[in-house]
Amino acid sequence: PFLHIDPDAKIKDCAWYDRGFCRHGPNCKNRHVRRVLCRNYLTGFCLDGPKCQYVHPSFEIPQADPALQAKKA
Amino acid sequence: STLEFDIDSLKNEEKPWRKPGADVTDYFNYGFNEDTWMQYCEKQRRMRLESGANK
Amino acid sequence: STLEFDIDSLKNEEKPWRKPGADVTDYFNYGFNEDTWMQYCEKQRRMRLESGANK
Ligand SMILES: [Zn+2]
Ligand SMILES: [Zn+2]
Repeated sequence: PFLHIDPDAKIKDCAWYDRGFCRHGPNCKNRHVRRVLCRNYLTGFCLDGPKCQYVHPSFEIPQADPALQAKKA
Repeated sequence: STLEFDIDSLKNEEKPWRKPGADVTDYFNYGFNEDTWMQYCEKQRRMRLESGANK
Repeated sequence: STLEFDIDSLKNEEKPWRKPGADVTDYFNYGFNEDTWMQYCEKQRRMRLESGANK
């Protein structure tokens, strides 16, 4: 029997899009998931932290590949 | 609003970002921490009072 | 630094979301468009100065 591997499982959420903008748009090799920004976090502070139902996006420039970065370090 | 929310009114055990392993950036945006955020809110309050917005 | 990547540095022909038929949400998350995204980046710059995070 085949070991069935979901091709989608290899696709990661796009860190740039999660940040807010990805110049590759529909041609991006990573997944663009539409999300809702937390208004409180946009102001500066949200008490719900990681439990918030809305997104607290990072503004850091995404690392190319965390695994690769870890090897370099 | 978030700016009027008084972090000082929370007990320490209600400040989850202080817990071990917590990531302060999950709670505070723009590189703020508890102290700098409270200073910022205070400054905003003062500016609003001075401009008469809180009449 | 965190803030180096700037949409302003793109030429107009490098802004495919402006083309007819393009879906702006393919490029911008959180309901942003080009203008509101640039305002958000500006706010990040301003607030990070305010917080002292980017010293
Ligand atoms: Zn992308
Ligand atoms: Zn939130």
